Amino acid sequence: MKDEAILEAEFQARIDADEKIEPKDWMPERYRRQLVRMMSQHAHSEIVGMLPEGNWITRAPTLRRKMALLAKVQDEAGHGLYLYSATETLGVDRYQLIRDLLEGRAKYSNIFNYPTLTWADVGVIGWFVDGAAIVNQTMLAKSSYGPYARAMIRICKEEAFHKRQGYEICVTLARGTPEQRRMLQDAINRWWWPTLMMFGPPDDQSPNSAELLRWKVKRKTNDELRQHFINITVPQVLALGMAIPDPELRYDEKTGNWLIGPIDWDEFWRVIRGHGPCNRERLQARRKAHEEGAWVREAVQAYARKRQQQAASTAAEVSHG
Amino acid sequence: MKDEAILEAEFQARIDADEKIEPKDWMPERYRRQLVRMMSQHAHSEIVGMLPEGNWITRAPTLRRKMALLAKVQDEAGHGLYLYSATETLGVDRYQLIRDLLEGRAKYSNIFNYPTLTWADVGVIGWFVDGAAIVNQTMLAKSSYGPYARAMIRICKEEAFHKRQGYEICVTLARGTPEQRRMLQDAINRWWWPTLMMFGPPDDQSPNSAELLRWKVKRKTNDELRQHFINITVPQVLALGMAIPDPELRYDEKTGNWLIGPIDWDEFWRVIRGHGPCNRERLQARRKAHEEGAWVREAVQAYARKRQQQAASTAAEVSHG
Amino acid sequence: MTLETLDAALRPALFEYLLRLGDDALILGHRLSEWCGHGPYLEEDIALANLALDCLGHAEALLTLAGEVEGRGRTADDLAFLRDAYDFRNVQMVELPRGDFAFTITRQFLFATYACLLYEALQQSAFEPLAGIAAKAHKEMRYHLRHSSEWMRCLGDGTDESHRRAQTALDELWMYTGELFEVDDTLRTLTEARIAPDMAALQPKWREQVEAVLREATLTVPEDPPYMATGGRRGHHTEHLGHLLAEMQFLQRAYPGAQW
Amino acid sequence: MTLETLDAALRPALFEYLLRLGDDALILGHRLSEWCGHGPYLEEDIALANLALDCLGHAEALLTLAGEVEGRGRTADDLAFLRDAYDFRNVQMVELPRGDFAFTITRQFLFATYACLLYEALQQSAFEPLAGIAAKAHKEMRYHLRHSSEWMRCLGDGTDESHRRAQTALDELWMYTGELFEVDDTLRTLTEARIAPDMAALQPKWREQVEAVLREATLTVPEDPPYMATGGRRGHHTEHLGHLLAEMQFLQRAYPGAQW
Repeated sequence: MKDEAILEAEFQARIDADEKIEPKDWMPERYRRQLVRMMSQHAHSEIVGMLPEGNWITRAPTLRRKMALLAKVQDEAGHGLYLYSATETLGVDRYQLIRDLLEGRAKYSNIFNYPTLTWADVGVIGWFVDGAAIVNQTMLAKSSYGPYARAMIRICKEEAFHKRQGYEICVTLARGTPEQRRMLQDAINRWWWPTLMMFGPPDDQSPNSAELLRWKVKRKTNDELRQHFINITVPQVLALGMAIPDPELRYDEKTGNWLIGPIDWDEFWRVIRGHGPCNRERLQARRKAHEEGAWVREAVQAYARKRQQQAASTAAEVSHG
Repeated sequence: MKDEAILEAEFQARIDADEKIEPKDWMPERYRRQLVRMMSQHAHSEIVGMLPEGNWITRAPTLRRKMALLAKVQDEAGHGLYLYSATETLGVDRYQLIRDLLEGRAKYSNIFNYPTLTWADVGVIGWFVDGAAIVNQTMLAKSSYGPYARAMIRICKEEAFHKRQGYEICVTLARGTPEQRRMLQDAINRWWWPTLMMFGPPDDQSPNSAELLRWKVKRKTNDELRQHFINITVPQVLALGMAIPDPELRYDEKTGNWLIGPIDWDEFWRVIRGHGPCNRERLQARRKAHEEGAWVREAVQAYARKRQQQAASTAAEVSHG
Repeated sequence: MTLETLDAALRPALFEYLLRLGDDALILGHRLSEWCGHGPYLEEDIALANLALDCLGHAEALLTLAGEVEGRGRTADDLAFLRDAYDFRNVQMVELPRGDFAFTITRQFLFATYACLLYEALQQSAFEPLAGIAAKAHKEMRYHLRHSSEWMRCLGDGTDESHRRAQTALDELWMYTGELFEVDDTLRTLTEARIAPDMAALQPKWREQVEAVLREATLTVPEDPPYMATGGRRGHHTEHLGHLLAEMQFLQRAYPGAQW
Repeated sequence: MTLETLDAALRPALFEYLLRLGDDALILGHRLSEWCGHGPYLEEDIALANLALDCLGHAEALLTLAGEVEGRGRTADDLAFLRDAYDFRNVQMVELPRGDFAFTITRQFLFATYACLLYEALQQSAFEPLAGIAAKAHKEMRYHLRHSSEWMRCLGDGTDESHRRAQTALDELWMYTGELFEVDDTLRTLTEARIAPDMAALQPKWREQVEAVLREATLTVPEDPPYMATGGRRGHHTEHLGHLLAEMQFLQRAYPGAQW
């Protein structure tokens, strides 16, 4: 076995040459662990993310919106499945990952620890949250780990469609009755700051950033991605005649950036540590579905075993027949 | 011990002299069983009867209606409690009666096996069903068995109040919008015939009637009570500009009775045998409440035992102290 | 026969019939959508969402057509979100709460077997727009039938627990199957006009297919009860529909006239 | 100070405050009413209905007064049945689903201890109509407190199962207790005008009474979490309130303008 340091140097050289690392290739243990962390968190986020939007499927105001929202939440389940399989390429088992989530050991994106209080929330989640996810995933699509990059490319396409649907809901509300405009502004006020937190802590406090950049798992820093999202979204909000809930927001001619007031990082770390409005309820809902489905999963296994035994015995008969 | 026949003759003499039979008095075993059957069925009807009206407490259209309906359903629980205790004077245990109900052995009034589909049903139940109950209970208030008669007198007062509330809801609907009038007519159409069945099978097919009349447990026959109810209610319905769902309904000048078309006794016997729209759901709801309350009842007993033990030990300390 | 050449005398009966098919699909789709995010495992969560989307798609097509036949300018959304319970025409089976997974699957199986036969026959409907909808719906319902039949065998012949739950669901749902094949004046009129199939003729096939799968699933076919639930086709439902509509219709009721 | 002599500048804050008290009573009363017919045994079914009736009575009085203070002709029913979730001002604790009996009792206990202290203090409110309501409400809340305190001792010191359920309910509800004593501009304005009591002064008494009963009940007082639920007083609720209102408000929403 080659010396660890040499292996690491060769690995870094492949990264610097923009090569994709594939499941069977050698990789530093830390590289594997970082990717398992990121990819499983991403998968968990897709699954838990089904709940806040799922809360409005039964109250969607038209048949078209009902079907579009149901299809969107279904897509998220698909993304979760896809990401769990991609994570399994790193030698971890999907059910172990899900157990970590259900037993509170694994993290998922903070944004889903906030409640969806009105139909406007469904629009703003599509517009802001999927918008932020796209900014993140477009970058991750160039990630050095092959399976993750490919997963991002596919998921990004569907997220773009989801974002357009969400934005379109918000345009309809903005052009609607005074109550609908008020409902939209209230949702923007509640989702703006938590969405900015989705990009993670500022660069100077981001524990993983340096290493992830070096290994080209990430190609841009949290603050760069955040700024990119802000620059896209602020003009869209103003174009709808809506306000951004940030008195210190201003446009910087020189850099072409929209500059924002301070982010409340205390709230960020508090919610991450499990003390947001819906942390307990999200996990309870996932656990309930898992526990109430146990007898179904057992039946599937028992039935499959019976089918195999029958197939084996008929095969035996045929061969002895 | 006096000879059975003499006891029975003395008993019949007391009945003929309009005396009240009290719990400690001698009574034929059949008299006791008939009363246990009637009184426990009446108690069960009050308890199961909470469910159809209870279905609308969370959707009552105004605060006053919500409070009035909640208070009414609460009264029915009170009637149930009162009747269970009255039945216990005949030497049966309340929990055994309830077990009989939950395990499908005991009967309750058929009318509660029909669903409450609209708010108008709440009004019509107060008006028709409580109205029929009052006609029945006014007669039972003169029943030969003391505890049952006294229970009827008290319950009758509250039922009269409930009937007025129900009728008042219907008057409001009758004077309301076209949809409200339509809602009321739809409810009258569904509840008219089942209410007439509340008085029991026609006299020529009523197994218990003769004996109950001889023992003055009942003072009038099923058909007499039914006709009395019809004569009161038909004019009220017509006065609201509503129709009775009976093409053969006509007024008989000579007798002053409103004559009705044939009652569908097949439906009556079918629902009694457990095959009405809500038979299964009513019992399931009662069983669910009972089972989910088991741990509460156990806690109450355990806590009471601990209090007694503590009281006993402190008493012991005091006396040895 | 198209919308234009439709005999005016048939419009009321046809409007009623399209409400029946449309409301069945709408309410069943709504109950199925309640599973989204709460399924026994991810793959089944996705499958149930597919079933719900198919149903809601049928509902939109059928209710749109119903509005056109009625001719009073009502859209599918008006019909879905602005009628009260007693104007709905779905069979009671589809409005029952979703219960556990066995209840939902058993309902799917009993209903999909019926819907497959119905839409297959409706492909030959004399009313062309309906025949068009039926052609697409039949393809989708065949998948629904395969999915739920496979699950019935799995639950029935899986573990003691899954067998018990499936049998309980079957016993509870059986009283709601009769309504699927009720024949009344509305249906007779449309059968004579060759717009709707003869339901009485479909019932034996339905029974045969259901019993075949139940046998493979080692489940017992319940006795036909003396009282088969009825009334849904005439606006008399269970106590569950009102609560479902209160949730489903809230936004259109609370913000009348708003566009969404 | 009466309605007539009320300083106009105080009206907005007073209207907000009356909505807070009225909505707390309305939503809690609604959740309690859901137990009717489903209690662990008859006597408790009746007791819970009494608690619900008291709350709904307070709600009607407080929301009527709120409408009068607002001066736009809104009745208690208009406020209860025609506002959407983000116009409601109740604390989040009261809107949570009723859960099991232990959850309902623990919520009653935590809320009644607060409401007893609040209404006791409000009897001295400078705004006479409010003081009048408080006098009656305080008497009733004293019974609520006795009822739920006795139950906490029984559940806490009953069986292992009842202890476990009570402790779980306490742990889940504790993050919702902070909001009861939040102080914001609205409250400061009214406290200065001697209309509302100083909530900060009531919290220690609340804590003391709660801990005393929990000790007798052999239950553990949970740690104060870093995040106490908040937002209800500003219209930011949990996902549960919208579903509750969809059911509660259906008839007034579906038949606008009708009299009931």
